[in-house]
Amino acid sequence: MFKKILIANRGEIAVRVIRACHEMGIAVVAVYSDVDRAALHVRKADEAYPIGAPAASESYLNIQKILDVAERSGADAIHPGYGFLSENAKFARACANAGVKFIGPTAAAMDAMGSKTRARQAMERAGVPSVPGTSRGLESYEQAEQVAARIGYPVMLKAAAGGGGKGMRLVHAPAELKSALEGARSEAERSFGDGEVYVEKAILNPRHIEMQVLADEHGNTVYLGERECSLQRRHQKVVEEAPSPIVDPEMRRQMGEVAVRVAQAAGYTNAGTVEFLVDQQKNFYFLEMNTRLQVEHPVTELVTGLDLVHLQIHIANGEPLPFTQDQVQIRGHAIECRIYAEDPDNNYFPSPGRITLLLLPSGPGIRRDSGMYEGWTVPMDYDPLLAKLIGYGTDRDQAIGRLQRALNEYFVGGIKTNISLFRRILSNPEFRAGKIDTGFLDRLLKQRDEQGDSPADPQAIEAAVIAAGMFAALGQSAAGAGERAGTDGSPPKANSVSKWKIAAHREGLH
Amino acid sequence: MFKKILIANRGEIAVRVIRACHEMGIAVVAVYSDVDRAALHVRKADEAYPIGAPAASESYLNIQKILDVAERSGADAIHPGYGFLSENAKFARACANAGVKFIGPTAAAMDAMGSKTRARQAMERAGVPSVPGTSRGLESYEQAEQVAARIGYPVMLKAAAGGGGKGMRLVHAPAELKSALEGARSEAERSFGDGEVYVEKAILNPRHIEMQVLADEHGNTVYLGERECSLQRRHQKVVEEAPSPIVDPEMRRQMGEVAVRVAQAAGYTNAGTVEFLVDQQKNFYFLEMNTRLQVEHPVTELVTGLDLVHLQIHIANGEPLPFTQDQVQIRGHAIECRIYAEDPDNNYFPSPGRITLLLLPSGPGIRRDSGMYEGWTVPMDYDPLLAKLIGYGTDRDQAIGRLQRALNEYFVGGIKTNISLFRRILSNPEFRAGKIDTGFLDRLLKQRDEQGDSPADPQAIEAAVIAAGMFAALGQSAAGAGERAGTDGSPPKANSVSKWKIAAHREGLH
Amino acid sequence: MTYEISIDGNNHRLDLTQVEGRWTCRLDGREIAMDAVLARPDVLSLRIGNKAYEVKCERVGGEMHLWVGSVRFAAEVRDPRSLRSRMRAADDHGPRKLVAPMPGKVVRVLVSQGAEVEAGAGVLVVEAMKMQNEVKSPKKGTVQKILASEGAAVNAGDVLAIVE
Amino acid sequence: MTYEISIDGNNHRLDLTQVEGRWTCRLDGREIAMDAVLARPDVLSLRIGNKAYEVKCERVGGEMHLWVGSVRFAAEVRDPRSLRSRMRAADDHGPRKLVAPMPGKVVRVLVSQGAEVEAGAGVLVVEAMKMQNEVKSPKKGTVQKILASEGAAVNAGDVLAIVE
Repeated sequence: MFKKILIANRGEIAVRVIRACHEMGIAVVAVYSDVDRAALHVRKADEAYPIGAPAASESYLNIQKILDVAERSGADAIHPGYGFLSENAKFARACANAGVKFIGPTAAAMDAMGSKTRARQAMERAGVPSVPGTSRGLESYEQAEQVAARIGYPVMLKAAAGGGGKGMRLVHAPAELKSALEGARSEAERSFGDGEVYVEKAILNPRHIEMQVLADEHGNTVYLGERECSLQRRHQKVVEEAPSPIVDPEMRRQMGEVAVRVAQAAGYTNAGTVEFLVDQQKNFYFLEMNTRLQVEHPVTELVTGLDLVHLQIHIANGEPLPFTQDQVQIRGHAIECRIYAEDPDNNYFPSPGRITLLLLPSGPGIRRDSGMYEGWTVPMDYDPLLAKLIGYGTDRDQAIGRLQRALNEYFVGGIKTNISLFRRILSNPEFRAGKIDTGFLDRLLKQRDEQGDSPADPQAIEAAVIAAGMFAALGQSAAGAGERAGTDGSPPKANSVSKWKIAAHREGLH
Repeated sequence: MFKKILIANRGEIAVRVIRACHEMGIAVVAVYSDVDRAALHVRKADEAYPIGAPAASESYLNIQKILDVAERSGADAIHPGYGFLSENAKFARACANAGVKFIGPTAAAMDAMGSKTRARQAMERAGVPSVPGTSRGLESYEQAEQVAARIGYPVMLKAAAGGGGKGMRLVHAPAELKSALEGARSEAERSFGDGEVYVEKAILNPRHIEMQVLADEHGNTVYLGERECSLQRRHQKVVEEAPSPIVDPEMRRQMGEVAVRVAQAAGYTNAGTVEFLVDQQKNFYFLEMNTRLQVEHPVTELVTGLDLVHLQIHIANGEPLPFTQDQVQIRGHAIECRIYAEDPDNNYFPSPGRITLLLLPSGPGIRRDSGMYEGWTVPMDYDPLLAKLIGYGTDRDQAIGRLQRALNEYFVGGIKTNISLFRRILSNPEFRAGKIDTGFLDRLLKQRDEQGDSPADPQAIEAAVIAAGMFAALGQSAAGAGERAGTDGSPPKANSVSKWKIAAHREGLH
Repeated sequence: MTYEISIDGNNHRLDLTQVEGRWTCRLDGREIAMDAVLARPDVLSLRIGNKAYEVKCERVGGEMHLWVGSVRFAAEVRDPRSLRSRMRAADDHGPRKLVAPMPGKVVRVLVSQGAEVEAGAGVLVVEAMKMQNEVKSPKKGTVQKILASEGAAVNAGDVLAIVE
Repeated sequence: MTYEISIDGNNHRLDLTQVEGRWTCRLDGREIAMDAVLARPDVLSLRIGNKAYEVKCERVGGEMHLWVGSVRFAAEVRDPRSLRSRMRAADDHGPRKLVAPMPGKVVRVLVSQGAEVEAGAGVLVVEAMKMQNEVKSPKKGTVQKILASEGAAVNAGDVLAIVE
């Protein structure tokens, strides 16, 4: 087994991988940029190396710096987490050349899946159903016109190198095609330095369902069931669950077997995810393969009872899978909420800053994977994902009930988060009925509903008024926590301070 | 379903039941003694009623006060938790008379199991194997002599009303019998106001294994698998796990079916636990039945995927069990550590006080059921159980690995806890091999090993010296947490304070 | 002492007096039996009669919100003397300040001092975590002051500009 | 500044100097490259060279212990001037104080002032959480002072008696 693993990442995923390593008795090397010295993953590591400026290109995306640390520290393997270098074939190759094991698929498998058009071609050969359209980049507007006419409108234009919705255009009618094609090409050029664009039949309000696969280096490949990922904003997943409310055992078997074929067609090893679009008739089409550990992997862990990161490490260590397909069982239901530093009062824009107070949920069926801690300052330089709250239950209703209970326990002070959004989602009748698609969240956010899940009753307002007064009266200086307010209400000093502050703000105006 | 449930308890179990109620959409009424106003269960409740002085007899054991609150609040059911009134038949009757549903077995079932001798008699009729001995109290020393001679030494004298090891005596030879009998009788008299004592064959270094049962009010009774509870100190459980390392499916089926027979013989309803002694040959003997939810119920929840408190409430609501015996499946392995406010440097005596800092473990496979929070003052009036840390894994090794990882994340400042004890237990080769019995912990504690699980290496000592200096240099006044020490090291003032304190202590001597 | 407290824009008058460690409380003139424990800074365990509430105080960039259970209220606490001026600042007449919605970097200033702007028109752009956020004018009027320059780092709540 | 630091009874000399926010550190004369962040009060993220440690400081009843990972050390920090007296107090000659091991109630005083006691002999009994705890004499000698009476509430670390 590996003696020492370098984790080329930060935030909650770095912490999650550190935990797995320590559980397996493996030492951990962390890397950090200048703004991450106080980050949780540095606190928890056995060794920690600074790798430069906050900009990812200077640090977490800098292959040379990371391989230097691997050499200096004597790490014998690297876990890339997700994002950053996790799907970078160049990095995987560089690791191989440096004699450090990359915990993930081979560079060749990444290349096969890296370009959506090349992936589509491979899948056609493997007989995997994908959305009708071109498997090659469009040579001309004329070709686009012909294909679109053939497969029928609406159609979707997509960048071959695409991701995160960049270089994508939905086209309802021939008239829109020309400008859409130009727009998609230039955006793809700008975003990925590659203007290749292809066309697909547009599936309206589809579900986004993905299948977890695991392949060892001895030719064994299994699927671990699906994840329902239809709740998205700006093409970013917000809530994921396993199993999907619409997938029955037979459909699971079919999708799973297709996913295994996809993985095998690419000579895939280690953990990977095959994404499908599912239409209203439950037809599923191959979308793409993510050649890394997914953010939402915990929901699969909870319903299968497995630890995917442990398994990734065992596989990378050359061990065969410790179980066969028929030993994999789905039990219960799990739902994940991605806690972001986002401001619900301001269109969910990022809200970095110092965490002044942190109340943490726990108890039955609650798992919390987090990269934050009270007193830490969330840097403004990276993705705003702070933590993941995952609820498990005997069935979907219990999982929802436990998550709502836990969300009410969760509180992050000093910055704004999207915690309240999940209360709205989980209490929404459509969601509770499992009626969700990729358009659900945008529709929900259009609805005017600022009061969380319960309406403001007069008693709650009364409580708010009195609490506001008590906070002012007790002040922040006051009270060894847990002491009786009655017995140590502090003089109005503390309060007046805040009053002066408000006043001062006002003064600023005149 | 019930609209409002009163929870006649405090601490982690009150919080755990509150969570279950809120997950099911049921309002919660908390009760609290004068020292518990700031307790976590009061914070989380929907209504909270003071019930008097800290002494349990004045508050949590006071049937009349609790029923008064039930009436004033309009609660339609009462959950007793464990301890306090949970196994009090008089209370169960009083609830029935007051028209409030007691969430637990009937008073009659409690009576049947309340006295160990009466329980033994019932079990004999039901053909349940119990340890050879008398099922009735000893009339005389002579009778004791005869029975002991018949079943053979060593024998155990036990108080019929016994519990917690009170009124128990181990007798190795006839010569010791007389004084032991007198001692047991007077201790039983003093502890329980009932001098009845019976004799049993002593099983040396047995395992303590218990079986969880669940019975609805329609005659359906199932078992949910066993818990291994052999790790005890002063007859108090410290670590529990499910499944037991020595129980195979066949033995589980046998114990389970006996447990179901026990429950049915007593006309038992709701959740209960049948305790067995198991000897080296894996023979198991009925010990007693606990007519309440057990402290260690979470390990069963994790390996079965069920929520026992939800099920208790559904059963009390008159619903039939939602599953049959053959649908119950054990998957994976779970281990619970009971976190006590105890001082390992002082023979594990209680250590109440103010919690000045709390670092909480989380992540994969970790469940935390807790009644404490940072800033709370642990009162000196009740049982020192603060929280339970439960680890789940695909197998026993993974569960142990995850627990050790989580124990290293867990830190409680301001008071002392037994957290370090679990590191020693989990890293002990005998424990890892599953070779445990009720004598294990006392043997372990005899061993001289103060350094936790890893030996003190020079680098750790170096780190300790430098850290001690940095803490002094930065002082406690210093540092918005997360800030660079380098950039806000405070003047030696803060430090000198602590120095003066030490000096002052010294002054006290002269 | 007496507080003017506005909850989601509605004003209330609260009198709190402490006698031998016990609080007496009058809300808009009504006497209310209550009892409170500050469990942690910004976390209050409140009993009104026998109803129990955990109230959390969210303070970000000068704003204050209260969470009563899972319901969130915008709150402002002030003493009566400053009430009038406050009311004026609040309504649509008079100057309005544009504040940074989050810590970040000012990447663009879209209008110059003295320019006329419509309500909802973008005035500056702030960037953080790879996302750009346009700060819009709350009213039609004249940009009286621009207080931040391009490239400047700002904190949540900082005043970036004032529209008169 | 300079500290005398004892870890599990072994003394070390530590010099810490701060130059422009950077710390330089000499341990028993050896220069050591280090870097530290106070993540929370009593929690230090420490780097020595590239080795990383999370060190937690446990302060209960006047005692101080440091957790380095999962290893615990008894620690004392003092300045050299008070070293001599400290050393004397530490050894077996001279008076020794008996301190309450936990907050609780003194339920029994077992010996009277002036009595002779053996090492390990019980002097008082403190009760908390339904458990009684005998406070024993650390040495053979005379009970010089009894500072707590039966029924008195005491805190962890309070001096209960002194044996000379």
